[in-house]
Amino acid sequence: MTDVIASPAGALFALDLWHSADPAAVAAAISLALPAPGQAVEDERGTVLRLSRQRWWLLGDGFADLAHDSALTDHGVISAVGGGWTRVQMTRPDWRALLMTSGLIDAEHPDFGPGSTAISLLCHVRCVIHVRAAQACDIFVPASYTDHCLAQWRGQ
Amino acid sequence: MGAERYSALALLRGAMTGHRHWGRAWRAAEPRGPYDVIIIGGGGHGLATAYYLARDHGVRRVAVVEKGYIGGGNTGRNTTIVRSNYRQPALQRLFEYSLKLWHGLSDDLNYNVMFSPRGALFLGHSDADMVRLAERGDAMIAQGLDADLIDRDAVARLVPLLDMGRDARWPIEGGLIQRRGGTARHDAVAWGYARAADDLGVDIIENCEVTGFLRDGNRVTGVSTTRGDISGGRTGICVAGNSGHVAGLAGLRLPLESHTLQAWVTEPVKPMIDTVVMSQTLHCYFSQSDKGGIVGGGDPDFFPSYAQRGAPLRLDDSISQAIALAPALSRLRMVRTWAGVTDMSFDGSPVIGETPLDGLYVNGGWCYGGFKATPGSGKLYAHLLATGTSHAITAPFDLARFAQGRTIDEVGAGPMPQHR
Amino acid sequence: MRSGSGITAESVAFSFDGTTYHGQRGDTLAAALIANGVQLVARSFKLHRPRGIMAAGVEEASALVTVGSGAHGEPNVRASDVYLYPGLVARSQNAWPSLRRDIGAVNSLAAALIPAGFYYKTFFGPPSRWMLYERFIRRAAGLGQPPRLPDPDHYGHRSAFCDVLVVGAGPAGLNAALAATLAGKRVILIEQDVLPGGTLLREDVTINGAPGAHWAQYVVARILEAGGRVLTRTTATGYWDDNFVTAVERRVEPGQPGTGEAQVSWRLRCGEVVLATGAIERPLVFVNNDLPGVMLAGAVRELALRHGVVPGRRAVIATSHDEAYRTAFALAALGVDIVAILDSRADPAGPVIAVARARFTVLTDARPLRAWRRGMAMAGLEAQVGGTRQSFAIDCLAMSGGSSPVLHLHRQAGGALEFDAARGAFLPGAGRQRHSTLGAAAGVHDLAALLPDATVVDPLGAGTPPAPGPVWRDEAPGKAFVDFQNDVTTADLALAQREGYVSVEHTKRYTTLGMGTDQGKTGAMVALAQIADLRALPLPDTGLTTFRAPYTPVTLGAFAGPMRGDHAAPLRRLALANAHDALGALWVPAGAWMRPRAYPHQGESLGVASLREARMVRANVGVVDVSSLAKFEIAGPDALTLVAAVCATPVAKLAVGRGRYTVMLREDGMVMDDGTLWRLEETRWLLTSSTGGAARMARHLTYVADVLLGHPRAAVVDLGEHWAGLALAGPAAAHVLAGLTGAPVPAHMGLDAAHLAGVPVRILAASYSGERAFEVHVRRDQAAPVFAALVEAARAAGGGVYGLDAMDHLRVEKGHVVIGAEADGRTTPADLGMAGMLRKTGGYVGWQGLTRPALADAATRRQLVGLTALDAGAIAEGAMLVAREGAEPVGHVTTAAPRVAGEGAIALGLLLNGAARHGDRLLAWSPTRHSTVPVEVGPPLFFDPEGARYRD
Amino acid sequence: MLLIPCPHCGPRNQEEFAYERTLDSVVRLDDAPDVALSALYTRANLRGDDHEIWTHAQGCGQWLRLTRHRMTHAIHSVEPL
Repeated sequence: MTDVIASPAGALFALDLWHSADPAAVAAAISLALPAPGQAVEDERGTVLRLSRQRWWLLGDGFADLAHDSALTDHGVISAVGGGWTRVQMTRPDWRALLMTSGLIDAEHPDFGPGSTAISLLCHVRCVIHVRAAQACDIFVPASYTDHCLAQWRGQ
Repeated sequence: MGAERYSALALLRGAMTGHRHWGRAWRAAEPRGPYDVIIIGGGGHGLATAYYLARDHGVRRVAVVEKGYIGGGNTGRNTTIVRSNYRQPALQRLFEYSLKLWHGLSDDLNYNVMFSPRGALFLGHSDADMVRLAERGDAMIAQGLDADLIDRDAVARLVPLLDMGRDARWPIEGGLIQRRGGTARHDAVAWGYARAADDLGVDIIENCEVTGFLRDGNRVTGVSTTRGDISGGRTGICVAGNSGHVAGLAGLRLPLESHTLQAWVTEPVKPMIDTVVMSQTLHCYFSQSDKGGIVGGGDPDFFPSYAQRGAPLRLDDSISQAIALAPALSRLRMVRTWAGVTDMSFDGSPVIGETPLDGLYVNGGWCYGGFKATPGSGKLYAHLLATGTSHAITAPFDLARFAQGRTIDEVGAGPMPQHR
Repeated sequence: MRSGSGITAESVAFSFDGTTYHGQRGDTLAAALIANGVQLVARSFKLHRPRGIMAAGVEEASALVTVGSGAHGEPNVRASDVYLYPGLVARSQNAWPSLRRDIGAVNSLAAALIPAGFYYKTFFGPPSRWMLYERFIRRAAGLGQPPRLPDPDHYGHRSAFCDVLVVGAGPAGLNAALAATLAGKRVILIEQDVLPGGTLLREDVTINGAPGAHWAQYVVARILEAGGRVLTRTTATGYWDDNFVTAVERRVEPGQPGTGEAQVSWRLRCGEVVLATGAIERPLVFVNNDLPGVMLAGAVRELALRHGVVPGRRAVIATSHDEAYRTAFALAALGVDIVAILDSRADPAGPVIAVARARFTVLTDARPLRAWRRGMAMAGLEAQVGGTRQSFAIDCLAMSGGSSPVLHLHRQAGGALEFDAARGAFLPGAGRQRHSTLGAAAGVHDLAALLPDATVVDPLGAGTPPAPGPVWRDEAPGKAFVDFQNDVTTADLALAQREGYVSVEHTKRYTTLGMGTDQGKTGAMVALAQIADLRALPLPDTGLTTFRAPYTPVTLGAFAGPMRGDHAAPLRRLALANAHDALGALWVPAGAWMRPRAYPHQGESLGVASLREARMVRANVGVVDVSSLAKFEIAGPDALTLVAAVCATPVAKLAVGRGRYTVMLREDGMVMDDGTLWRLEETRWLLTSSTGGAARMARHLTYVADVLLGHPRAAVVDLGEHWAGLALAGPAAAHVLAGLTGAPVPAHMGLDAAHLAGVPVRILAASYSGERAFEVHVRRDQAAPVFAALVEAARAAGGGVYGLDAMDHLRVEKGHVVIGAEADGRTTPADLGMAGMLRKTGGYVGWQGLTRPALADAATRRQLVGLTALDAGAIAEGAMLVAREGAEPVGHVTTAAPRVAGEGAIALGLLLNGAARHGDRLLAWSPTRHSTVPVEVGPPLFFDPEGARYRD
Repeated sequence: MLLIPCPHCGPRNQEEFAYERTLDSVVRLDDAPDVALSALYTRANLRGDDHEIWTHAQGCGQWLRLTRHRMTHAIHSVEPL
């Protein structure tokens, strides 16, 4: 099916802040909006997703320079992780129903709208979910599991 | 005492009289201390212990106190598999001692426990698996146990419903079979031991929950129960699943956690699987009961609980594995699932020995594999409770082994039960 | 028989035991069989008694048939729980040679010999003798024939979340679902029937001026309109912790071929759960109460009013309460001769009774004693009527011994029970989770009371609640059944009590009461009443067995859902899988991964290929894919603290740009994993560890960081998937690599960044093979050109690719341990000859565990040794190390290999006190493989002991 | 099937979490050997409330301290560690 498209995640960076760091202060220091739990924000450089208490994902070539931003070094660290993830773009109206066949997360919840992120098990694999629009959702799948997940999402 | 012997002839007589001549299989005993030995727990192990205490050691004043009905814990909740195909010598000796007793148990007890040595088969799914099975078999044979490493064709003949396709998710390369292993009727084991022990004068006291221990300094002198205090010479805890709780009543902390293990059974069908099929690589096992249901199980639930209640998705795993191995199982229907509470010990092996308190002994920590040990565990625990010293076979299973570095870790998974 | 009541529907052809019949769409198989006059449908489990249809729902205990042909066959289907479809093929089961003439019926003659638990009292002798008996017992037991072919059906999994789940679309459930919908809640309504309505489908009532079934359709439409979900033909089977409910939806009927998902397994997480699961009618206990023609009164009513089918021409209604009177009116309306209504009450009164008395013969203080048959179906009934006995020539008995609320899910959820003596039934008490019970499941049968906001017209609904039927006290000789499927009689219950199996669990397990496929849905309460009577106890004091999922039997395939075939468990694929395939890789499973084992040439065996590949590495150069190894970066000012806590070897002095072999221990001191530790920058480290231990190591690292060290300023980044890893090894490796990168290669245990095939890579100079070797780390998504360039350059240098087996041969020769083989979870660093590598100061995970005294007792520790075969034979991996065949093993062979450099066989092993036994001769004995090879014990190092080959 | 309220992700299914150990069985790196071995190898194993460490392993990875009842499975509190 052409509405489930898989590609390498490409320019994807993990931003880890120390437990002691204040995200708001860091955000100001490096001029980067750091979204709250369960959320993602987009700017001209790309997308920033919140993954956990101390981890954000930065998706986009524009973030590569941040790795060397001295303003960050006291607060955290950035690592390239994109080789390990496949970005599966679902651009079909029933993507929520599709997720409900593969996992136990409430993708049909009215609050789980565009800009939401979550990590959960889909097809028994830990995946990162990013709702991009009402009818578009990105699923980041650990690269080695790509075939396994796609086979189920493409109905094989 | 002096119960009528069971036999075909006695049944025939019953047929003439409407079976009105049968008496109670065991008395509904009232507590009447002091006892020489008090056994806490009326499961198979506790009842067997009582039986062998009375029969082999001449200890006549024995009480088995049971919080509910006998055989109501893990004795009546397991998947009835009997085998001794372990890798570690200490475990081989323990379970083989038991397996030998199984072979004569129905006659011993004059109660048909339906021990059916139909073979216990471990499947191998790769060359590496086959090496591990061979190693296990070699170790077994070296200890005088029976083991046969069999090839694909032999496995296919033994269990024709297995998917022998080379492209299966878990292809079957062969197996290791212990032909003297098999299954038994779990309830009958409890009832048979109860009847035989009762016949030797043992008091089996049901609906009698232990609520504390009677103490004289560091010595345990009996138990407090919901039916009053009962005093005794030696007291043996034999409540696998609840060992931590009962030992806790004496202020002890044991090297184990109570976890949940689930099992399932399908509707009965005509014979389709004649062997006990197990896969250690996959953590699933199944066999067919005499009634016709396929009985299966898999991994435990991996978190502490006394609830006898599992999580549903854990069942999906063992069932999907069973279907992958034997695709025809897919169309059978599950009629019941259930859960037991298992003592998960911190090396995967049982704990049998004295405790820091004088006169108090413990037998538990059987993880998910205690049923098969019932006769041996009972007989060896009886030895300990009668003599105050461990039998050579159970000596390695003492409580001190953990702190001393003598753990008996069959799978090498270390102390945490959820990694086992 | 089908009445000519004006019901017209599409005719559907089906067959039963080879005879073709016609039913109507919407019929259950049960209804269609009865419509065709088929009364004998099954044989019972133990006694092979003739059985017919008894119930109209999932409680049917007797009429089990096999439906479908070939791979689509499904045994033990309740005839009342399969809806007709064209071509439905049903067969009877547990009968031979035919249902009518079943040899197994001799069991009935021998019944006196085989009371409950008879098998515990006989069949003694050695196990072999029992197994002989068992063979016959097993064949006699079972019900249907098992499937033997792979299942052609597909099954799905679905999850759904809701504020309110309503189980049961009868009047109470519909009303609750409607109310929740109107309140703006997310609602899911599930119903096991194909149609919503529940009892509205079988009672002659109107709601708001229309038939009850129409109101049900209206409510469903409203729920759907509001965005709610209504699942029909879906059974809630399990109620688990935290309001998690599992349900199974049947999308095609049993035995029916279909293309999509045959069944869907739903996992529902619910804010609250409303249980409107209805009630199940109880049978009466009397002799031969199991005959074909004896049915539950509600079932008879459902057949009549829903399907227009009547099970006989002359009927008696036997009851203990008002509700069953409805059946008399329903049958009479279809022309059945109601011979009598037998009411066990002495003096029933009320409007329903009054209406009935006006039309029918109502006999009070009256109850059945004995039914008899002609051929295979009921022919008459003897009843006790006051002080006299009367006989009736009838072909149908509609009975009702009261009603049992369906509290299965309530109990699974941990809800309490309260006994209602008037109903002789348990009613739901307090729930432990967020659930409530409504309608007949809560003992409320009065429709008007259930639907206070609707205008209900139900002239026969004004009756008293269902009361229990009389206890059976052997008033007539013969078998009176309490569990129809398992042939448990009142005599069996009495025997169990006599023998002391008095706990209800003992009674159940001894007699098999309630252990059939119906799990005692109809019989359990009847049996409890009998037991209470035998023991002279109040019924609640008899105890109750545990309710366990599933509520009705569930196809195993539905549990597995999409977890079938290749997807029974996820399979992980290497980035370079296609490239390996193109090179002719032979694959081997390694946990969830598939990895190349060797690349055999045409006609080459695996063993030959692996040895060739290993020798190629010793002679020239080889490339192997090590991508599946775990890789973690640990970065931040406190990274050293974390690394030092996890690694048991010295780490602090490692220079930037250098690496070192390291081991990680469990808290008990055993080796958990090993790998290499690299200092990429002052505060950035790379730790590699084993493939199989990757998930464990990921968890361990964060546990140590977050729990033990309290969040040091160090991030743990799992890069196992990010980096593909390609090892290049051999005397020509440095030359080949330098040629590809155009730069000098790093020194042994050094690292460098480079470009290879135009792609940035990291080069780690570490050797596993004992040759000069490099691990090239490259982003997974850029690995293909790097691999291609490495392979091409290696080939040009006379080398090529090698697989896992060759890698294993090479490392055995060097004595490197593998997690799972030598480091088997029972070995300490000292056992593996690594004691000298440990940090003397402790401070790492596992140091305390290592202080345990027995671990220092070499005589009892199995220690790593090398083994050299003293004859030409290959050493069997896993073989026991013994002084002579049959002797107590003193160790075992952990990994065996052919010598790569030279000829002969070598191995690594774990041997008691092995470090002190170099020079000893033992046997590597494998009785399972009939192999015995004499070996000499030595150090675990067979090649290049000085390490000259891998150093610069 | 527990529903565990992850402080970061919200309520999630038990499937995503892994039980690690009881709080009293944590072995500190500087514990003396006898203290460490006692923590590692003994448990109160309460048939009631106990304090446990879990991780949201298949979610955000957060380590958690749960107070949970071993009979009812009721979770009384969840705090990030």
